[in-house]
Amino acid sequence: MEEYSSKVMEHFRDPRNVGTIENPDGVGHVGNPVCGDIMELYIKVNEKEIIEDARFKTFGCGAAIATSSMVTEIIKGKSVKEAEKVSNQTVAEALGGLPKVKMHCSVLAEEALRKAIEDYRKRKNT
Amino acid sequence: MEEYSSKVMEHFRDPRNVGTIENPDGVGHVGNPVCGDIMELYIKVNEKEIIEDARFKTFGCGAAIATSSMVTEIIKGKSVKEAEKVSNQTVAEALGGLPKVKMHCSVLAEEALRKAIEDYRKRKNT
Amino acid sequence: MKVYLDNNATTPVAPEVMDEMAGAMKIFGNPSSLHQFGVRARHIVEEARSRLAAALGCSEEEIIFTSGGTESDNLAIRGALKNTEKRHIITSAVEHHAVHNTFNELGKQGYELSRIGVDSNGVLVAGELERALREDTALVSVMLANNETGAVQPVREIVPLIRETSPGAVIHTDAVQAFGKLDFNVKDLGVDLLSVSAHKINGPKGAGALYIRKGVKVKHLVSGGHHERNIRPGTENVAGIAGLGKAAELAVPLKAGVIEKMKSLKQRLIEGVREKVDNIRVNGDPENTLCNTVNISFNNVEGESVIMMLDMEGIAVSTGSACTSGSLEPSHVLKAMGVDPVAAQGSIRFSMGKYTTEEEIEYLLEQLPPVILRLRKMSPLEG
Amino acid sequence: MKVYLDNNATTPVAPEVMDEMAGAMKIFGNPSSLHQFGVRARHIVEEARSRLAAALGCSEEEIIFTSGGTESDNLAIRGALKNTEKRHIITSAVEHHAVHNTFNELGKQGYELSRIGVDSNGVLVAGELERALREDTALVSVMLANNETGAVQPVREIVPLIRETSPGAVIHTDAVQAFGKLDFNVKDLGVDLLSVSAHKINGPKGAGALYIRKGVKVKHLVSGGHHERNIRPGTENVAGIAGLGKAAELAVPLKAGVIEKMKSLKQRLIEGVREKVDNIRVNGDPENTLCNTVNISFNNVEGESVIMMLDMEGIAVSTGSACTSGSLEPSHVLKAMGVDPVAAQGSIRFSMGKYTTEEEIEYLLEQLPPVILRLRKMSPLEG
Ligand SMILES: Cc1ncc(COP(=O)(O)O)c(C=O)c1O
Ligand SMILES: Cc1ncc(COP(=O)(O)O)c(C=O)c1O
Repeated sequence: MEEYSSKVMEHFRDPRNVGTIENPDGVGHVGNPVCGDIMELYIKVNEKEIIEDARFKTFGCGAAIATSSMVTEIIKGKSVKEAEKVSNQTVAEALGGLPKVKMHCSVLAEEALRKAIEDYRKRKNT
Repeated sequence: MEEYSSKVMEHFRDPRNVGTIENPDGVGHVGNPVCGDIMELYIKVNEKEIIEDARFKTFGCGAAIATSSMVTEIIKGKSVKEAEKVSNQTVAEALGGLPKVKMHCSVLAEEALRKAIEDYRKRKNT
Repeated sequence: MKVYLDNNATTPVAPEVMDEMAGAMKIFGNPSSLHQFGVRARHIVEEARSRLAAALGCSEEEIIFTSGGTESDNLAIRGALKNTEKRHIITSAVEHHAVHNTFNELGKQGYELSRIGVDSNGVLVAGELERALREDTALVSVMLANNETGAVQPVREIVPLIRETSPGAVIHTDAVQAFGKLDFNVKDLGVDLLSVSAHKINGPKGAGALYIRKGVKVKHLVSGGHHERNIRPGTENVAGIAGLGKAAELAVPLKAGVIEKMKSLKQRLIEGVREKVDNIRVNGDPENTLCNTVNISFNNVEGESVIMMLDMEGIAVSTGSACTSGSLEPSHVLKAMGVDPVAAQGSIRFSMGKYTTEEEIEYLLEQLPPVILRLRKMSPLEG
Repeated sequence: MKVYLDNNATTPVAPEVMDEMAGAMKIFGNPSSLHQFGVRARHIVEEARSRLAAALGCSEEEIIFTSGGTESDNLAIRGALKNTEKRHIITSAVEHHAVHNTFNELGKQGYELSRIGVDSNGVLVAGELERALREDTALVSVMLANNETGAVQPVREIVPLIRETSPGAVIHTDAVQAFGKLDFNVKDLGVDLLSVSAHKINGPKGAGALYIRKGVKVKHLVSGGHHERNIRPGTENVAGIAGLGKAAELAVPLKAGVIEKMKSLKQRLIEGVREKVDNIRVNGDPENTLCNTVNISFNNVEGESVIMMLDMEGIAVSTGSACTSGSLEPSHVLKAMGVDPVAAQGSIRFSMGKYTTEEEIEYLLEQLPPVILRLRKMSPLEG
């Protein structure tokens, strides 16, 4: 296996924004524990559509934890619109790259983000 | 390959009875240079049918040279009748054994001896 | 503090083995050469052969050196099948990939496979094997001890069953993990072929051997010179072989009470984890697993993250087998045992070695609970 | 005095290589393990890979480590053929047994063989190859330099011929003897697959590699874990690989003028023997043989006895290849060159190494003539 970058290790060692948000504005839930990865992404969005807070809970490998941590860091303070543009590539690059066999973790993070935003929109429109 | 015994090495290092006999009473010529072995065995037999002298010339490996040397040693002083009983086994044993792949050399020595005795008998009867 | 608890992946090379190899490296001749340089190298190889034969309880002519356990397993299975027309082959569901994947490929080539299940402790179900045996069974391969759980298989017990129903079948056992940690000898076991690997017994990586019972035929997989009775051509790995021989000599089971020591460390490890971490499952019956191996599922956490966090504290452990590290598939071994697939994701193998100390186990028992706690706090699976 | 002139059989391990290996042996982790012990071992393997890649002129991903030249040759040929339906394969008449016997077996399995002859100097007859090439040729394997005579084969020249007539053919060359003694790089040669072995370049026995050009497919011969991109499963021989990497770095041709030095020793050796011993034949064209190899037929004497007598004086030489020592068949290489079969029986290979000195050659030139004289006196073939 290729090695993890120091950025990945940093986020794994000291993940940012671990936990849940009470009364979140959106939640994204992706993955399957049988495959070894589950991510839950919680977002709090203010009236200006800015993501004020983002938290995660993750069951998964080092890369899954690091990408979860990184994606919350990236989207915090961004507008929902901007956050929507964040791709798995963005996350992987911000982490200084990921081993090939671990790229699916960044895809999972992207999916969790999309689902959380979708959930936010749904809640808003009801 | 298995190793040669010290007896084989002794006879290879210092082969006994190398050469030919002028006016021999019997000569045995066996082997084929393409296969890597030729032996010529010369015997001198006195009127009491005792092998007074034996000499050899050999083209071949270490074992071929050592068995040639040993067979001449064994038969010198023996009666032709006794010499006839010398088998390849006798020669190999006298040498402290031979590696399996080299047993054919002792067979060659036996054959050379048989042929020399045959030749001696033929000459005597003509 | 550095604590190496991944001895089933590989072991530290014993200093005695290093010395042996350093000496062998200086005797540089080719063992096939006729001159004294060659003869001296040949002596090294043959001395190693007789050491290994003594450790296994067989004769020198029954040992063929290879490049490791994987090659030994392949040579045994593929090489034996080259000498028969029969096409039915049997193995267990918990073999190492060297055997497991070889059977998969043979299946694709048209061989008929029977894969025998294991119980919840990872032990072969002998009754199932009995039903699978046929008169035309060509080969049975069941490992002696499992690399992931340490489960000891009833090889000695199944040999007579096989001989009775399938008298023509060749019996192979992968003893790579058992060698040095279990007291056995090949004659008692009664198998035809048995694989070992040097790097699991404090020897070098890249050296192994196959025991081939006298009279059993195995054909080479690669062609070349006449080395190793033409069963395994290629200039011999003289230093590696010397290392294997020395390691085998040092490893002869029970020597220096290493097995007893490991057993008590194992007990302490299991007790300590049970005491300090809840919601776990010890995989395999501790009474019937290797003296050095403990496999535990930590519910709701994922194995790789446990490995990494322990690694940051200087502790080396692993999930399943080293050769699948970084792979996404869960262990076929735990699956065959019926371990819940999510729990399997959080399974950790602790494997001790002859240099493991009590202190190291205590250090692990200090460091492990907070790691599990931390990961569980992050886990969406925790209530 | 000890004089080792059998470097084509194997070479002394360079002290730098021993140091490298001793260091590698202490980093004992399994390169597949995720923890720091594993990561450090992985670094050793990858550093060796980049050293070897640099020496061969290819990229790291193009190197697969094996257990030696024999395995590399088999993996190349058998592994490449697993990816094609075509059944026509070509080789030369003077290959090492690792290739020669592999082709023999493939022939028995139904492959159609073309075996290309050589001229009286042991050099492939390119015209004959041209006529043998077909559109459906699956593979061509021609060695870069011969182990018995040192004859350098026109590999660079035949590659374009093959590409033209047989564009789908995979081209393999056995560079086990050429590596370190001939200045080449894989890109210039243009081949698809190239075998090397550590113990011919002052590295350890039991370690080798196969260069696989990017895009060329080779399938594993043994099954197991995912090591070496699943082309060569089995825990890596870390110390051996480290030794191969270091040896490759040291061997990069022309470095330290070793080749030039050997060339002049070779000239002296040939001249000296010609001067002091009559009725000989130098096999191969000295201008087109490896810098270190001299093969001479001494008429009317048999090779093994020459080896043994020189051995008693401390001089190590050989007849053909080491792996057939003790075999009764005469060399297929000399036979293919048309050397008289009786003369072939008296052929001796002198192969120098980087540690060979002028003094040693002079010692040989003193000891050799009386040995030949003595044996000729014993020989019934002498007048
Ligand atoms: C049970 C078992 N069999 C075979 C092997 C393969 O041995 P090697 O790593 O020497 O190829 C291993 C270890 O990797 C193993 O644990
Ligand atoms: C030309 C050639 N190919 C292949 C080999 C086999 O290599 P190894 O001895 O590493 O198996 C050798 C040497 O024995 C050789 O000289």
